[in-house]
Amino acid sequence: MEALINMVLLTLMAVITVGIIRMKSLFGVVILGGIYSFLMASVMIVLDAVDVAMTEASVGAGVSTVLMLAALYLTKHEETPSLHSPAVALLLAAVVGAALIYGTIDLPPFGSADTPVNTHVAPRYLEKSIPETSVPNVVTSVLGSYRGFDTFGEVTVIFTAGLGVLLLLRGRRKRIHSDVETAAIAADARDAA
Amino acid sequence: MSPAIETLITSYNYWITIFLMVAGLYTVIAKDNMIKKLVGLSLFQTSVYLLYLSPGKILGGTAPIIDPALKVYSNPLPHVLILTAIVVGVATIALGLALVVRINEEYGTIEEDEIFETGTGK
Amino acid sequence: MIFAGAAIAILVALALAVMRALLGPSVFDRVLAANSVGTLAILLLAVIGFLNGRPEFLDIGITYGLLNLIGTLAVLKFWRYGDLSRDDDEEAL
Amino acid sequence: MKLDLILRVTTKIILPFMLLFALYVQFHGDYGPGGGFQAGVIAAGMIILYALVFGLRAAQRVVPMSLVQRLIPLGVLIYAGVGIVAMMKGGEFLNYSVLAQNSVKGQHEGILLIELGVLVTVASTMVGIFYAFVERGR
Amino acid sequence: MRAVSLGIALFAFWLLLSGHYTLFLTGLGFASSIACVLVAKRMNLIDVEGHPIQLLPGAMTYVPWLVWEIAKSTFAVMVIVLRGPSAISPNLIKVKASQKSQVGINVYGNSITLTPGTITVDVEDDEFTVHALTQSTASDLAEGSMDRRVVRMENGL
Amino acid sequence: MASVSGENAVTVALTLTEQLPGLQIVVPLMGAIVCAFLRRGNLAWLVATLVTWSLPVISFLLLLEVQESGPISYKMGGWAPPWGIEYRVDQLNAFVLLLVSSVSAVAVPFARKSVAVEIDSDKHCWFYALYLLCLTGLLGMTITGDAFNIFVFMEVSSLAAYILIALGQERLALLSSYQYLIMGTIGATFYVIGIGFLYSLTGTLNLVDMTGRMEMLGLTDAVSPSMLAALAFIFVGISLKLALFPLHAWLPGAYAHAPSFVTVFLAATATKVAVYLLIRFLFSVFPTTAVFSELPMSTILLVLSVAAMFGASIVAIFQDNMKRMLAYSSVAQIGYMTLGIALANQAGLTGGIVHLFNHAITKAALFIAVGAVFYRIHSVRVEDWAGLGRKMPITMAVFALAGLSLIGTPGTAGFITKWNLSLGALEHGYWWLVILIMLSSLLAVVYVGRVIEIVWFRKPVATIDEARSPPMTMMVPLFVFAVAIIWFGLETSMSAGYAADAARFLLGGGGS
Amino acid sequence: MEQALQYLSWVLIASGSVVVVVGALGLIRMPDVFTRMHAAGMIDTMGATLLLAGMALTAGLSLVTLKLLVLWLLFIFTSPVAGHALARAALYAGVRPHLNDDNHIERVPAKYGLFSQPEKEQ
Amino acid sequence: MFGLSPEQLVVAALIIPLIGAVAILLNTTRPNMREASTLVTAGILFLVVLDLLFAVSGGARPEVDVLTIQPGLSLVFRVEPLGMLFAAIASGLWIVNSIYSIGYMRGNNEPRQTTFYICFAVAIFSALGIAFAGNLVTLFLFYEVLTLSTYPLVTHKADEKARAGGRIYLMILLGTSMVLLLPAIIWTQFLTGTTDFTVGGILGGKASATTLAILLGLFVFGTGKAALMPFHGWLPNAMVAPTPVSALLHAVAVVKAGVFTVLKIAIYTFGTDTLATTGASDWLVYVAGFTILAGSLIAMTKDNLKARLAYSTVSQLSYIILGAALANASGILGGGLHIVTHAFGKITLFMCAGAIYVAAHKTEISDMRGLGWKMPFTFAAFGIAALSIIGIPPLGGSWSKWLLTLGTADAKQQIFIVVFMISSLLNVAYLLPIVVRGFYFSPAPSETPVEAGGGQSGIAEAPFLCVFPAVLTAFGCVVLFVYAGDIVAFLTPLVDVGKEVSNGG
Ligand code: NA
Ligand code: NA
Repeated sequence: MEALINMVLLTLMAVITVGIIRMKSLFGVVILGGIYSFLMASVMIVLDAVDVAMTEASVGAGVSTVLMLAALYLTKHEETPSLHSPAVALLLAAVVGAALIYGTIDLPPFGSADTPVNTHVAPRYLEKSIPETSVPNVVTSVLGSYRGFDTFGEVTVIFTAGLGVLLLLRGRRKRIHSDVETAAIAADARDAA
Repeated sequence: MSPAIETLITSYNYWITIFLMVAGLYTVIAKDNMIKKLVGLSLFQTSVYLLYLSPGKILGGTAPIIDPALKVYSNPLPHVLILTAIVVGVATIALGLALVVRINEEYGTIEEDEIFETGTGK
Repeated sequence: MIFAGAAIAILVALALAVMRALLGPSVFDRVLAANSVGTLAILLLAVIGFLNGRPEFLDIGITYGLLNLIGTLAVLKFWRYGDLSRDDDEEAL
Repeated sequence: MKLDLILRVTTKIILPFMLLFALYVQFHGDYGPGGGFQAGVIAAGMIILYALVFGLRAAQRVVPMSLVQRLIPLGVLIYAGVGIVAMMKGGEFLNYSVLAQNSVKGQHEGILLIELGVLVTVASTMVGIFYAFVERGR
Repeated sequence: MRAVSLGIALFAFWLLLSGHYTLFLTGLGFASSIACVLVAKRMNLIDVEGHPIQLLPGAMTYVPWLVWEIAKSTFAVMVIVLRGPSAISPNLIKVKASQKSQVGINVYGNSITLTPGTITVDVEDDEFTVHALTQSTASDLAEGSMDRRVVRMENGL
Repeated sequence: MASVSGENAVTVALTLTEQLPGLQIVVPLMGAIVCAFLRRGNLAWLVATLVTWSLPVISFLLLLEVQESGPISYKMGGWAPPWGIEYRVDQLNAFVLLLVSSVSAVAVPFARKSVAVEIDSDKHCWFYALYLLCLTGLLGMTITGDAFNIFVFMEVSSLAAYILIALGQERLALLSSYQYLIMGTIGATFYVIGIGFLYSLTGTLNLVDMTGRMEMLGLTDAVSPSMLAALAFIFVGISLKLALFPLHAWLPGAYAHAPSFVTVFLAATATKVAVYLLIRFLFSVFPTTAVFSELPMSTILLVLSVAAMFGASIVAIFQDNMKRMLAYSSVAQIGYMTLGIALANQAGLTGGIVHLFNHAITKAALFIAVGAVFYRIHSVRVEDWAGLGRKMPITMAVFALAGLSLIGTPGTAGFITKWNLSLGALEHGYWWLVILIMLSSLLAVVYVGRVIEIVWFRKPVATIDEARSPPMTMMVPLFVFAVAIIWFGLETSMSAGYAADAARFLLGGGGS
Repeated sequence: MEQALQYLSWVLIASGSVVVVVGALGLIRMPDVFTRMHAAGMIDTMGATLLLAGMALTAGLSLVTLKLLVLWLLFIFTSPVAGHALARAALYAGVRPHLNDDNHIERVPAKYGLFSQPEKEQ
Repeated sequence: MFGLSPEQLVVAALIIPLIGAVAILLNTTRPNMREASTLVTAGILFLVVLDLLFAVSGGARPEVDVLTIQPGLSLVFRVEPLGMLFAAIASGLWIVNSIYSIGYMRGNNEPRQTTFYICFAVAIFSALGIAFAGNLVTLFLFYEVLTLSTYPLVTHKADEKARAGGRIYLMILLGTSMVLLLPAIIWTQFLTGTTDFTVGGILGGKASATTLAILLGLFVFGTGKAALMPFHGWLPNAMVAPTPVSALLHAVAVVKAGVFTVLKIAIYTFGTDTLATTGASDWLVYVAGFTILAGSLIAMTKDNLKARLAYSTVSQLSYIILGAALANASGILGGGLHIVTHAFGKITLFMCAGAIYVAAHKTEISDMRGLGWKMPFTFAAFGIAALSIIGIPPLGGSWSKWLLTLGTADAKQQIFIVVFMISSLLNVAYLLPIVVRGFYFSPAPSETPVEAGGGQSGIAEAPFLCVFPAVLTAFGCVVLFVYAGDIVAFLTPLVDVGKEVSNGG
């Protein structure tokens, strides 16, 4: 049953993704993005990642939606048709996809308990979390203590982004529109070619 | 369940993960609208979550919150990593959006092709 | 077993809601669909809890519900005024 | 024109419970899903909801930008502070075991404190970013 | 007074959620409740609207009644959905709310929306604009039984 | 120490020396927090400067200790690896730590005046906070022994870098920052995907443990599909971060439009750390012999490096914006670093590693010179610099000297790189590669020579009327880098010597 | 008694499932956004109520039941707010409801303004 | 003379020009003091070098290890006769050239004179560094410094033409040295583990004949300063520089550094025996011979005096390269001697050309008719130097050409005797007519010469400081004829020891 739910949810996610790519209205994209997050969070529940699900729902459906809307208000709502053909992008994406498929060929089977992932480091966390930290939620003890330094880095990332957004959006508008800018852009285009 | 169906079920996770990754990456590269690009970037990042969470799932296991009544738990480590990844992802997107807002103020557009091909936008 | 049935029903409903989200046609149809997806996700979460025999993670559902509300109101407020937080002496949602 | 009655009244009722729920999530991260980050997002969501319904100025009267700007680094400071205290007590950075006589107790306290740091930074950053975007439109 | 009551409500909410009744966590819950009350006060949330304990007695009987109403309407709307678009006859009607308080009007407006078949689209003072799915839901609403029930609840009955 | 087991654990207090790896990160991070609280820009600069100055001391002590007694392990949070995050300092990253911290320490005084004119005064404190965060991220990526922790600190440094770049004065800065953000995030995500594969295969995130597990699980003999995918994604991801040709598109804009100090700082440090990561993964995480003998890794890197050396240099020749020209030059110079990796022998790897350092001091000097000129004449267009040699002789002399180092003239640091790379190439019998290395240097002669000619042998133009020697806070770093360029061209026990140690370490044991 | 509760629980969940599916069906079948809202509302209200009640009966008197109650309260409080806000925003944005007679435009109060293209997405 | 040990003298010789450069810089605003600094420095330096010369001729081989950059990469100075000779010429001619520069620069009112004198001093410093270099790396370092320090001199006029000349100068010299010479050095390091200059060479037996031939090619073409065709183009292009610079390039330091490098590498890196036995240098004989002829032929076609002299230099340098390529005693000694004799001859010619430019502002040969009567000393000096270059006794040039001719005979390459003869005839054809025009034709009537000083028939020499040095060096050409034997004797250890080694081995 778990697997079935998982499959249906994943399929819906794929469908939504196609919708996001095709939709020109950025509004629609934001709303579909929220739906995507809810579906993703549900998949995470199926995968037993309850903490992650809670985070994904609050970030994806809440914070991201609000931020995207705020950005849309300050910019515009519609995507204009692209001037280039998407062939290169398609090719690149296909290459990456092929590499990914190739890479999953000999990955350990899904859901099995005796894979390296599930036998090497993790069991100790499950075993020792309560004796060592008295925390039954192993995700919390790993997050807060065993790998507390990663979480520290994570907080630092938020801190950095916070400073950054405030610096960018609370500042004055730029005034220097260099007269050589067009040339620079042309140079960029030339270099890219 | 027959083994064949089980294989299908278990590899389905990877298929969709890969599809989502490719779709996200495609969006980032192909689209010219800067917000759409960020959405693509977000999709790309999000799909990675599945790549990490899937191997950590043990069928028949439950969430790694210790309960004396239970024995089998899924691997908590990928959960921790992905929590961090989600936070990093949203931080990146927030910053990207702030940049897009500023770019729109300066150039009057958020379409990359308009900025690069018609000169300076506004 | 009844929970499995409920799960299937919710999945069917989810699929239909996703369909409406994709079909639109107006932004409000999509918001409506998104709101329903949120609700269905919460219900699904609860059902999965009972299916797995660990129904205690309903906190997540509360989180979903609260943030779903914020998201929905933000979209609507935005659509109504183009601004996410009119002050109370101005016209509000 | 006045605020919409239905929105106003209902959010007024919900908001305090939302904040309490955030704190619940914060402090029950040991036992169930949740923790500083999720709590921070919910708490920030509460402020954002308030701003959505009652306006930015009202929200900034309650939580002014200057406060937000202090809180963003404060959370990191709390987190780093725990680590540094551990260092000064002879342990490695973030080794909570040395924080108390009993290492398990130390771990428990350490996790509690750093989650608080996470809460502060996450909540204030989310609010700050929201403010920054909305203010930009003025 | 209302603040104390809100504090108690919040603390009760904490206890309801917590499930871990150690001294430490309960203490934290208590402190959290106080903190929430302080924030609520700063936000001007604690007033007749924001913390309407006065409605509590009336709600005891109103809520079951409302659930039953919802159930009945749900059944009706389900039938309509299954019969398809031909079965609907949408309507936009004006409804007067006779409640004295803002909370009362709010409860009435939300009750209308909660009941499938009707949606409160707009509120102007004490007049609702309501979208009704069929002629009959419209006339049921116009008949005013729900309005009276809400007034009764407002009065604590 | 604190591998506690329920009861009261007896903790042995760490000495200050034992705390050094932790302090390497904690000190700049605390500096960033302090700066974020401050309100006065000058004070923030002071904090940033003092903090930055303390870092080379720490890394130097670490390097000495590594030289003396081998790799150092520091257990973050007291948890032993692989359960906790380990900081691991060995010959290789001790060198990179010292590089990053000392170059930053020399450069940071330059920030004072430069930032004062280029950044709005109300942003100064947070500017310095972000600079310190960026530095923290770079040091964190370098020092950590944990694959996922690398990602976290990579993002710390990247986000800070995006913001710092966006603070540039021209509106193009925003665009460049955005493009960097997109490319950088794709790179980081590729890296995470690669780590995801490795984690799936080995079940661990600790780099040392990863290698051990690969051996244990028999993954080292042949490169399996998942392993190859992991390698490919990590390689491409890091290559995006280090701007390996042709994944360099983000770099020129980012360097050209960032505030001067940011350009100096990033050009001297950021890509170096990414190159370090590539070296780390290719030589000490993945089974090196399998990667280099079974896969065309050497060939791919060789081709890309040579393409960078020529392609980017040729583009640099046609740039009118000095910063952009130097940025393309950086892409070319990165080619020398990756060339050293491709050669994968003692001399070649020494050349590649030492070029991390040599290029850092060279580019720092060049960008400081550009920043100093910008401070005076507010232009980085080469045409506006005509005759500047008379007005800012010392600045321009250092520019010329650093240009010579870029070319690889003997007596300068750049020569040491080319010498070692060439020896490495000859060891493979690639005498043609030696010629190619030298030919690419000739392209540097063209673009450096052009500037020198314009600056020294053209009639002064009106734009330089205001020009005069830059202030002391710019002059001193400039001077120190100039001395360093010559010093490390003549006395290389600290640069090439340590690089050779690192190369020996990497090639010898195959890793830690 | 327990058996009876169990049956009741099943009945509740089953009927809740039906409501949910029919509601979602309405989301597809109804002609405009307002009429769809009526259908979607059923999921939030009766669907949720029935399912949650059914689950509560299964769980018995426990913390889980209390949390289900909280969840239910959340639905009851937020659903009408979201529904009302949606309808109002749609109306103000110019989406014209399909009404049961031909001159429906005139029946929409003037304060919502006059609109030419009711269902166009902007 | 100074009571210093040979090692200390080496260090002193290297430091003195640098001190001089600083002194010049400090006297930027005081022209007299500045020029005095130059002269005093040059004088002291020459004395120091002379002192060292006596020490070396007494058998001393001072060695100074400056530093080890990294294992296998060190800065070492080791003085041997060939380098000593080069150092003596460079430092000696610096005095003469400085005197001349003062006259020329003041006479022409040139700008940026301080930079000029500083670069000059640094160029001399690098020339000494090249001369004393104990290994290829040290030599290469100073070789590049020499290029860089002379680049501002070439570009001195700072107009578009000068910049273009400078560009070509830099690109060819840096280009060849980096792309060919440096790889050759690294290759040598790779093959032998050292780059030290060792009597008898280091490459013997370390590589096949083909490899050695390729390596020699890299070395010889990489030494762009030796102006072997096709890498000679920089030399004519550098003619845009002021005449003292041309003198520096052609006589004092630059091209001499080039051919010195070739000789040194042939003797100390390959070893003449290795070259002779493997035949690695056989091809070079032909390339050098071709350059000799081609250079002379092109010189014939040039009307611009400096351009003609430039191609003459191209041609003459290949005499020395040919001497190296012959890889026998006479060839080496002849090559070494030719460095000296050509230096004196060519510096005289250039100083005369400069004097003509200063006095009469003439650059084209066709305009110089009858000028000899106005500038008799200048044209006399020119004539003597020309004869020396042609190789007519009793002038120095005759000895070096004679030794080289012997060398070709020893190497059984008699065909090159013919080459020498044709070349000498060409020399006659392009150098002597200038003198002849100067003295035997009166100015063309169509011209209305604007005389700098004096009337149609009066003497109108350039300033004394311009003419005197030229006369001095012309006299040197005569003196060299007398002392050529001493120089050859001084250089004999180069070939003697080589023989001893080969006999012993
Ligand atoms: Na948690
Ligand atoms: Na309703």
